[in-house]
Amino acid sequence: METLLSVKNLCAAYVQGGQRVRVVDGVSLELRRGEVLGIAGESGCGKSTLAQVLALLARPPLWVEQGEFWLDGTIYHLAQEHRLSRELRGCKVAMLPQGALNALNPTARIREIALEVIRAHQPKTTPQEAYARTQERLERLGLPVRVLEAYPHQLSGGMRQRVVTVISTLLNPKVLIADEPTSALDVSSQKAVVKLLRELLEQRVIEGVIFIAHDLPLLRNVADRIAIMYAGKVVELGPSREMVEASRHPYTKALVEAVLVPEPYIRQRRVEGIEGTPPDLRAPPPGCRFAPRCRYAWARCRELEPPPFGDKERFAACWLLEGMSA
Amino acid sequence: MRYALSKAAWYFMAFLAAVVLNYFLPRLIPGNPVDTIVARMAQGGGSEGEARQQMYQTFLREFGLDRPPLEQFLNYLGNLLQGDLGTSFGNYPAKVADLIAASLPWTVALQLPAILLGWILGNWLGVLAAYRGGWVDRWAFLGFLTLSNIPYYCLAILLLYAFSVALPLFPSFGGYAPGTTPHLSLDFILNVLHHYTLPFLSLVLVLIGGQAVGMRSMAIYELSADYVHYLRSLGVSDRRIVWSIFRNAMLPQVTGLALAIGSLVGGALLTEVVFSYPGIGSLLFTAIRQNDYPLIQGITLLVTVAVLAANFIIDLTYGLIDPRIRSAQVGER
Amino acid sequence: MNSLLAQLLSKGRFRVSVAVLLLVVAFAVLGPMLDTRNPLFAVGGRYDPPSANAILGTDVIGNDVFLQLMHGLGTSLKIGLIAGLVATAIGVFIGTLAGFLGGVVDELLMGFTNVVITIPTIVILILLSVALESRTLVSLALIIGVTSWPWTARAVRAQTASLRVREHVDIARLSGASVFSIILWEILPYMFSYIFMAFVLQLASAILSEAALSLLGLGPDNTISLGKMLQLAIQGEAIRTGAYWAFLPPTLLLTAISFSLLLLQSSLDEVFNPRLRRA
Amino acid sequence: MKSLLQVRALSRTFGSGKRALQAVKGVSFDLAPGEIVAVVGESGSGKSTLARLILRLLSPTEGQMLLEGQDVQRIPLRTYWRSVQAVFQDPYAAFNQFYSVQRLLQKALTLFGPLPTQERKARMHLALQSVGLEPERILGKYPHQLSGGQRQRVMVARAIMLRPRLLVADEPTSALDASLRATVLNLLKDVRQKHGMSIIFITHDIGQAYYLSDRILVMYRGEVVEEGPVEQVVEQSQHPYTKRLLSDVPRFHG
Repeated sequence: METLLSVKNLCAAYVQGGQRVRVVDGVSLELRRGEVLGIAGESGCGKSTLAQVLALLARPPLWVEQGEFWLDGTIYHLAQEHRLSRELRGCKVAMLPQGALNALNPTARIREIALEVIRAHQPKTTPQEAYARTQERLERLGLPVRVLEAYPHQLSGGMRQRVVTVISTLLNPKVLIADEPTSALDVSSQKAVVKLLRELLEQRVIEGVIFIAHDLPLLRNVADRIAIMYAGKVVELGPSREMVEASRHPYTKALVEAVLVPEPYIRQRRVEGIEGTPPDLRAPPPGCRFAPRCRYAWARCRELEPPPFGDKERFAACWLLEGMSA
Repeated sequence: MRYALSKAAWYFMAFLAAVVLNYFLPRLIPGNPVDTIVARMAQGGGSEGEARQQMYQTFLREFGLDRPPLEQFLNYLGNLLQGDLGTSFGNYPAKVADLIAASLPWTVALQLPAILLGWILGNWLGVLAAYRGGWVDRWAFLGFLTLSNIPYYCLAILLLYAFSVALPLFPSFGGYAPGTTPHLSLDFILNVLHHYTLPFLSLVLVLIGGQAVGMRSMAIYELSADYVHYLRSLGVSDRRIVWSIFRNAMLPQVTGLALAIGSLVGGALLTEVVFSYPGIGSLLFTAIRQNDYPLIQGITLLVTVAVLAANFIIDLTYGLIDPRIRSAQVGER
Repeated sequence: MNSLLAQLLSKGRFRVSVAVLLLVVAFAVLGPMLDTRNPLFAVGGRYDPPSANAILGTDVIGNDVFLQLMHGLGTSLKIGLIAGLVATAIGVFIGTLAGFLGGVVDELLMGFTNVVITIPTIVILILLSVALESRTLVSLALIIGVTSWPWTARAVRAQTASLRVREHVDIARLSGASVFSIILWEILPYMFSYIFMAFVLQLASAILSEAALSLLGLGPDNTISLGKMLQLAIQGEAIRTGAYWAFLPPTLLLTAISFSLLLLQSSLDEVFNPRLRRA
Repeated sequence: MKSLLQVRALSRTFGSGKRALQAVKGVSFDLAPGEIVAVVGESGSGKSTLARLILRLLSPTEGQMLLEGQDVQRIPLRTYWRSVQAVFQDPYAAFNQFYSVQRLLQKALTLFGPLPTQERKARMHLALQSVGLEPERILGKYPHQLSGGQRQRVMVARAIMLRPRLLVADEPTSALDASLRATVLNLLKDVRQKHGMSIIFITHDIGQAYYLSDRILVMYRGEVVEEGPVEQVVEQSQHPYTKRLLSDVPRFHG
């Protein structure tokens, strides 16, 4: 399948008061046309920062140190192009943020916000045209048109998040970066947002989604492939089903084991969480970053950083896998 | 509707409280107030003999001291409703209402333009500074801060000394040249404007500073709001974003404007005192010096009513402007 | 805590304002100790210019301006301090009670506060001052304090109401803490920085209120204050006769106090509310 | 078996007139000693209001609660809170950031009136040890010096130190990372085992309810729409709302 977006060796750091904390450390990922790529990990693993960078939103104190960014065959050097053309944002890549209530200007009606977004890229659009386009989009996606006249606070949480999804995709961006778009929602609203995203992909409004979440069961259902991040690095990547059923990295395994879902196996045994906390990125441990919390870690893990084993479709970075062919 | 009614009720109570204060406080002076007042006035160099006697009778009647206390108060309320604020001690037998009516236009003409101009310029400069950032913002902010933090009467004193004494460019007192009578001619208008400049400047500068400081910090606060990040993430330009911020931040500022207009009468009494400019402030200044209680009461009542009315209008309209207020929350959490 | 102090000290605005305030206070406290003459006693003629006899000259009735400045400053600061403390205390008391108890108590207290807020302070000040037989420093300070608490009460109430629903308050209740102890130990510590800033504002506004009242002729009797110096100068036509030494010092001193207090407040505000800082 | 807590037709209305909102409507259920009951519902279902009613942090507009057969209205609050304690959602917000762990625990001990220093110390140590924390290292710490998991453990320690017969856990895991949730739930399981206390577990996550509890109450718009043993509710749910809720949960395996 064709590659829509890819990043190579991406590093990003927060720089404040002379201190540099690298929170995204050498990440390489590919998003294919028509695909949903899931990114998961505990809080503080760098997944939200990665979302900021991928959505071209890095601004001080967050600096992109290096990394190639290929979008639809064009290369952008993120580290140099700091003011990376605002024309790309919203048009080529768009962000779908978490808290829909705060993402919408509280004193503006939905149609005014839509107009603002359309005009940002097509300044000559009249309010009538913008209204008609938004209306048409809502209808096509099976959402009520009356939301256009509403203020954000008048919509329910689930509806608000779907409206934000529509606004983010108004300009048919190639890639949608969804940063925990459903974490604050009830399961039924979650499902509706996920359905909407699928709908948008099928209708070719957008061509790919990077879906960031801490919720593995949700990702298992939304994403085609899942990447697991730990302490700023991608530690395992593979097709969703395999990641859950046959994970290779001890961290992924522990995450999968800690999941609590209403499925019978859960009540038959004791589910264990992951002890300890992610490392302080101001002074990351040498070797494998998961080693201090890992049941299987031995001397080598604490000294040498494991490279990814496998191929670029299915890999995990753990010394246990050394010698295993993909 | 229930909201409007309950608001109206609270404001009516506030008004009553003000009237009661206004009525009773001067009566707290120990002894027979009329005796005390007339005696105090005499010290201030009042009139003599028969005129004094006549005054005494007038005030005895107005205060209605021979009646029971409740009746005195009702009597006062009755007069108030007819717009009768009593008779001035200092300028006997002038009516208080007439004195105020003669001074009010000067005050309004001085303050209303100053408030409007200060508000518009201040908000505009505040947003501009916040948007520009960098050294423009730093220096502009320092300037606004300086202007807004000088007590307005201190600025008035400094301006008066600098531009009419040390550097005699402008007249140092009055609303127009002494000896002339107000009439409609170019000469007279120019003369009035000449007198107007310094008091006006002293007000407008402080107002610009205050508005700009408030607007700037509100704009900066909004600049870090989530909805701003969202708009930015979709490629909306900073220029357009500043517009939305301006709109959002304007809401509280509009109420500020209404309040400023409401408190206009009592807001800058001292400007008039410093520049010996005709108006309510100078009137009050003289009234206090002459212990002219009916006049003081009249002025304070006027100031109160203006502020109450402005607040009431703000409360009623604010709900209409800001959609967030329209839907009040139900429940504890 | 230390990092807050370090942040404050790194701010030019904070350093300047604290330095000015320290100088002002030192002048008011040490001055009268070193020079014990009575400021209300004439030492020369009408508007004598500055000389060795009186370094800042004399005022309209021949008093030493420098001496008056020292004592007047003290009076103004005392009034500001008393009024600021009174206003802050009342505001915090009413605000926390209304915000914490909610319901009818809240409605009544806030209704009362709104009534007081809408009646202009200057009116109450004028009426009360007029009614008083004699105005002492303390009574004037109390009047100013009693009329200027409502803004503090309103803001404190809003803060309390938002703190009240926090879980640590529930935990304290579940540990059997009384309403009083919860307000004292669970609510007030979170508002400490805020209350301090409110006090700084009250202090500044009280000093200016005293000056404004004095300018209108309602200042404290039998003592000198910055406001009374200004009033004397204006009534005595010092400005128009060019006797700058009689009115410039109190004007500049008032400006400096007000300026540095508000500067202090704004620098505190930026440190305590990080969102006001520019990224 | 005699009930520990009986809830009878409990209701709570906020506001009045047109704006009135009935957050909890006529909820009744019984809780046996040593039982874990989960109250499951989406936001706005009234589950947190119910928790606050049971904790008596809020008074009901209607209805009655009996603790071991006694009307709770007759029990003084301080006595009641010796029997009924809570763990809340956000372990950071549940701490007063100005006070150390030691002070937090000591405040809770005042429910027992004056105790000798030795006794207080012993109880604090025991409680912290039983949630897997080292007392010497934890007591002097301030909340910002603890990790999220440690904070929630301290809150559990605080509750069990009082030896209550009922623990109300209001979304104790929703502010924690998924990797920590099982750990906290296991802690609650062990506490029940060791001290035999009952637990009311409030959650929006039917998966967690399924893992931890014996019985489930499903709440929808203030009412209990389904109630029963866990397996029954999850595997053979009756009410359409419960069915929808379960079908909306993403499948993890298979």
